[in-house]
Amino acid sequence: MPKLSDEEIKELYRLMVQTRVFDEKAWKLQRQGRIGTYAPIKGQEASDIGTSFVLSKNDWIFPTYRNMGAYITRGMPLEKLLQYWSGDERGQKIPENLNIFTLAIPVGTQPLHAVGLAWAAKKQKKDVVVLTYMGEAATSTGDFHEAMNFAGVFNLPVIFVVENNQYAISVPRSKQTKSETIAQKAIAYGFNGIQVDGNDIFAVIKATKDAIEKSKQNNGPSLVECVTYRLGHHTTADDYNIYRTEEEVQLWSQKDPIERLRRFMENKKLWTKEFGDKTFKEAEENMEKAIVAMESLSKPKPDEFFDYVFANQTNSIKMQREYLLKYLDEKEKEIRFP
Amino acid sequence: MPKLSDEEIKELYRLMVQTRVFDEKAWKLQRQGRIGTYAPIKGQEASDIGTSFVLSKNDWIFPTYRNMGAYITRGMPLEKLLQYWSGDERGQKIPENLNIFTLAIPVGTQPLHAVGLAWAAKKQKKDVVVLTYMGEAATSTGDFHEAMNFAGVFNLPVIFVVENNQYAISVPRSKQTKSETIAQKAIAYGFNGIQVDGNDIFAVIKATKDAIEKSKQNNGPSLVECVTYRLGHHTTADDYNIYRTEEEVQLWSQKDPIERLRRFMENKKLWTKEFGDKTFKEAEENMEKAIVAMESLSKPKPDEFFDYVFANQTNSIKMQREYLLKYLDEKEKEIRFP
Amino acid sequence: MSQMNMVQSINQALAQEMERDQNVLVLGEDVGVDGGVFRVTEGLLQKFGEERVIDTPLSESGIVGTSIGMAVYGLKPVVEIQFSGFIYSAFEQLISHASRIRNRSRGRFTCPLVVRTPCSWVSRGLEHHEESTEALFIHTPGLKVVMPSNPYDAKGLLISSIRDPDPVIFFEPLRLYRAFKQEVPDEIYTIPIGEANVVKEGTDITLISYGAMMSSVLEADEILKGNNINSEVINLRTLSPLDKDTILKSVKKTGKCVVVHEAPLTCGLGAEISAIINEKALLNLEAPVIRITGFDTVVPLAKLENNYIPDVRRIVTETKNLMKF
Amino acid sequence: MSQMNMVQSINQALAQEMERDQNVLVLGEDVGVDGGVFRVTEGLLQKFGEERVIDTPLSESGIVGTSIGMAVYGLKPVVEIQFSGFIYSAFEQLISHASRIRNRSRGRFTCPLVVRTPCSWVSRGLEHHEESTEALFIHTPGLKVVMPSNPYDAKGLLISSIRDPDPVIFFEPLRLYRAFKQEVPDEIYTIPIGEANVVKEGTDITLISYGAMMSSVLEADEILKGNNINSEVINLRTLSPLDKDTILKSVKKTGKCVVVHEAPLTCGLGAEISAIINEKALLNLEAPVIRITGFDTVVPLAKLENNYIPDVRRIVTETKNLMKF
Ligand SMILES: Cc1ncc(C[n+]2csc(CCOP(=O)(O)OP(=O)(O)O)c2C)c(N)n1
Ligand SMILES: Cc1ncc(C[n+]2csc(CCOP(=O)(O)OP(=O)(O)O)c2C)c(N)n1
Ligand SMILES: [Mg+2]
Ligand SMILES: [Mg+2]
Repeated sequence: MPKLSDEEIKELYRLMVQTRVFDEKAWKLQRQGRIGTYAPIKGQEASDIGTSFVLSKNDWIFPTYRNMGAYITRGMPLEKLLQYWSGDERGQKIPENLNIFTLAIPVGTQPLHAVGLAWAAKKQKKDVVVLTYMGEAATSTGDFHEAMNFAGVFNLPVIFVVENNQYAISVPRSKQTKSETIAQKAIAYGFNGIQVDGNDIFAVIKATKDAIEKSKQNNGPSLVECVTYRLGHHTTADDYNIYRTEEEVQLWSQKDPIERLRRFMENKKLWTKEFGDKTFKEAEENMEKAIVAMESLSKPKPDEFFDYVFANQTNSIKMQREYLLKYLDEKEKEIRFP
Repeated sequence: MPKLSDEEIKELYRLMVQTRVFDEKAWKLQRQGRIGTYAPIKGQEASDIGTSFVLSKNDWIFPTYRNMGAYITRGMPLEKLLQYWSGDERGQKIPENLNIFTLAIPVGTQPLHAVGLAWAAKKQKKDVVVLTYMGEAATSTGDFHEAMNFAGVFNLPVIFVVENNQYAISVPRSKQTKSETIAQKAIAYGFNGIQVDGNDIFAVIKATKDAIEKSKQNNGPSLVECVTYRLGHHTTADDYNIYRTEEEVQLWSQKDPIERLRRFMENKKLWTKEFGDKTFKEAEENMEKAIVAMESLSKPKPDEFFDYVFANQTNSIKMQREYLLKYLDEKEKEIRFP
Repeated sequence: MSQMNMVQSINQALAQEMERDQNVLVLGEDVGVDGGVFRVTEGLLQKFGEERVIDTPLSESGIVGTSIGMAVYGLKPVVEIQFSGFIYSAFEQLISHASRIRNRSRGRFTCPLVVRTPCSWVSRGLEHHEESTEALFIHTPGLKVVMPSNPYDAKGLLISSIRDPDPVIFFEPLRLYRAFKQEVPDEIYTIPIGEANVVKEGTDITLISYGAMMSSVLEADEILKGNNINSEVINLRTLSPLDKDTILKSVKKTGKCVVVHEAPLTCGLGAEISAIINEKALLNLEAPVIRITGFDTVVPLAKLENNYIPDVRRIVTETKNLMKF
Repeated sequence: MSQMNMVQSINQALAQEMERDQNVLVLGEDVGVDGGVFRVTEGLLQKFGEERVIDTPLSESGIVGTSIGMAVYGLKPVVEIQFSGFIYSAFEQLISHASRIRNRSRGRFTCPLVVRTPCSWVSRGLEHHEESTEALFIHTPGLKVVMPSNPYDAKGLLISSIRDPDPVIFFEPLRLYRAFKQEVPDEIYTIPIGEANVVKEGTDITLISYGAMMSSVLEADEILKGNNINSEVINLRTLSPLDKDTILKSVKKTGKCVVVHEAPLTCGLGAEISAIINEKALLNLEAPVIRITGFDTVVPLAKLENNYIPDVRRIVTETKNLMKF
């Protein structure tokens, strides 16, 4: 059991509830056509939040599409997350004061960036640990391998957090790799891997803290495998009934990490119904506010997607942009593609 | 010690000498401008030949640019090898009766093909084992990782032979990966890896035989790490004095695998000076014949490189080919690029 | 004959070819139990079993690389890459190996491989889920590139691709999957690779396109007809090798040409078509060949997606302008 | 001023930028102890130490991917990919990340990365050691593509690339490395990215090329001069973004244009240039824009290498033919 104050434990609970509320609400928003495709985190909150919670402000995280819990833990405004899922890239601009990297969709490709950033920080003698998230299927990619190998060779302060949620869309863990654990993959790169119960937030925190400690002492990278389960569908476009039984889902529902923490807190007299209700209600209010904020954002200007191709606009981009604006103006006689 | 008849041991010696003679002569041919860049195998003959020697005719090998010993062991005509190194792709057409795959230059990319072929053979219930060669640096590539993972998941009859010759051009093994051995990398994929003294041909044979046996019993892939040393330069374009000491090379010269086998045979009364001289002389004669054969080959027809773009020539390829032929004919007035 | 959408016609093509040829197999992420994230491979696992319908690890390079090995050994792998935006990690296997193994081995080894992959812009897509990078493959010697634009073409072209002795990249425009149905023969039929289809004859101008943009071009053509512009409309079907003869014949007749694609402008297929026309039909040209294409930017997410994709109005407007040149 | 070959001028550019800016670092296979397999990074390890001159594992994707992370954190990685034929495994990192991180993060993160890589045909090269795949990168939004054709340009363009706030693919034509020497200033200087160089003014025809083919074009120009053909010669220097203004201005003057590159024909940069001219200068054209390029095949090995590469005679002959159009 890692050392945590009562306030910290309550904060963990609050973050988990906030994440769950975000998740369930986002699902509904998609169903109502108010945001686009969404990938739920339900069931994995302990892995997500435990790992991010123990970082310092100057540490970095590299989340994927599924790590809403990590984002929330690190202080990302909820409306920015919603803005992204609503199909507005401006939501991907991380506020300057947060050390969160912008998520990327291609699975397994971001750990290399995390390793590179850790390398740069080390070169600059900054006191920084970098934590990069991925699902278990990401470990099948070539880029995962190269990232692990670089982290090992250059002894970098990186923590590879694998949320092994048992599935890659429909493909079960057993078909993803023959290695008995994901954790043992670290042996191939000459450093430690540890497997923890990813639904036990204290186990997650302990393993992450150890990894951070190790990195801070210049002892290089670690891999932390959090064994968990995705309770929801892969995304709003998926139907998990095609590839798994409801019994299996039910079984894992009983290990719901939020309920587990709640029971623990109840035993320790840290949780009362009142506290629970209040936490939940505040989370819902935060979410409602975020939805209002997101939905009252002005539309991006029509040519906004030309703004960030290069730092300095090239002639060709300039002409294409002008063409678009003219076209949207419906002065049809004049347009001619540049 | 694997079970080998005296004749087999003599054959191993003969193959090693033939490979050494090929290697040293090829080096000279390059220096004389009679062939192009060449990558010597000197020092690694035991790893190369031991692994290929124990295969059956229906098994397959996937060699790299450095595995001349494996090629020779599997019966590749010497003049075809020379033809390739002389810059004539026709040398890369493996004779129909040999199960050797055409080498590819991009490091680490071919193990996937080997895995795919093994997979196909398994599906067709063929009694085939596939052996794929690589240097230790190839294990740093993403494709190596994906090949190992597929081999594990689908339990395929593949043997990954890593000739750990201590260098990737100038980069030493210690900078290639932090894992203590290359063999242990197999743990990440849920199968066995073994490290052997790659200059001890009997150790190499034993490990390979065990791996073959395992594959034949449908127990899947293995990794065999042969610890050896490249005694020569990386290629004819390299100078190893820039990145390693002559002492180091000398140290490894004393472990020359051919000399080691010779001493063993001498103890067993399998080697006499007469036998040694004869073996060497025959190897030289074979090589001289191959050089003559290679140098008396007709030049490929000028448009030969259009022949194998597609099975059925497309219009565009046809026009480009005709253009070239017309151009070479020097009727300059008529040409116009298609 | 049945009314089918493109998902159904591709599914039927796969099933029929697998039925006909034991060596055809399907592999990729989620193609088995799940039947593909777009349900294109639905039912195949049940019909043909695990040995021929294979769920793979998440490894695009691994999928393509092992398929190369299988193709060399006589199988006919039909690979699914879940989105073309994820094909890049397999790029080396395609560009340095699949396309070259015949040449490298002087015909001893060959690589009859099909890579199916959804492409093109789709409404509300995530990043990397709506890419049009066909030009990268068209530029690569030794690859064939095919892109159907309706359920009928999809079936016939896919069957041809499976039977082709060389590697084929088979792009499936995502937004056509369920966009419309069409009469599709239940029997096996093929559509030749390398031949464009003159969808509609005309005299005033040649409109050339392929894939999902064909629908917009055909719609534009209807509007243009109302403006007394009689276009000839060409559906390329195969992007590499390109059917230059059909293109040139048409442009020599009409004297004007518009190429439409949603891929970025620079060095896209439109450039190649324009260059060919310039080289071989310059004297027939009565106006510049113009390209109506996506911009040289990343495809924006939902909020601005409509500003990226060439739409019917753009095609109509530009064509009308060009007619006045 | 010193007489330098291209290896020396690039080496000097690297050393001077590393001297000037602590954040510049060099990484790749064999760039450190070995000084690069072509000795381009020779002496840098000794001068700047292991923290800034880094020998990496054999992992092209790893090299580029980690460099992206470093660039995001404020460093200026100058990556060496040993041959451009081995860049493909890094393709996804370049195409899906380096080129897009500014856009994806709406400017919060940027990727000022330089990827140096030898390219182009070289006599007696092995397979993959003589590739010209610049079009793949030119087609990709968000990347800049530069290719020098002499020691002077190499230094100035490389320094500009290192200082550029966005990712630059810097192609170094292998056969120019030691082909000739030139006066190169010892001081730091820059050559702007995005601007072509009119190497020689002329009136009869515009010859456009870049990289190693420039030498052949200049040689051809000498011969053409003897045939009373006064060419205007343009060295593109930057391939993306393309300097359309310079191209169009020249073609509007001469009315004729030949584009020369050794990359394959189909969808190569020549196509784009031809299309631009067609679009914007059709009425000025007195003859088709022709492309003299490599074939749509793999570059053959030594025995047939001379048949692949466009040579001086081909340029002269085709240009003369075109003048008679
Ligand atoms: C390179 C790549 N291939 C395919 C996809 C499509 N895809 C999105 S998520 C996913 C499964 C990922 O599984 P895992 O890594 O375990 O993460 P999880 O979704 O379970 O959190 C797939 C195949 C992708 N995004 N990137
Ligand atoms: C993908 C790739 N990157 C770079 C190269 C250039 N290169 C050729 S051999 C080599 C070193 C390979 O080392 P190793 O795998 O240990 O094999 P060895 O040469 O020692 O036998 C390099 C970097 C290449 N051929 N392929
Ligand atoms: Mg998962
Ligand atoms: Mg080695």
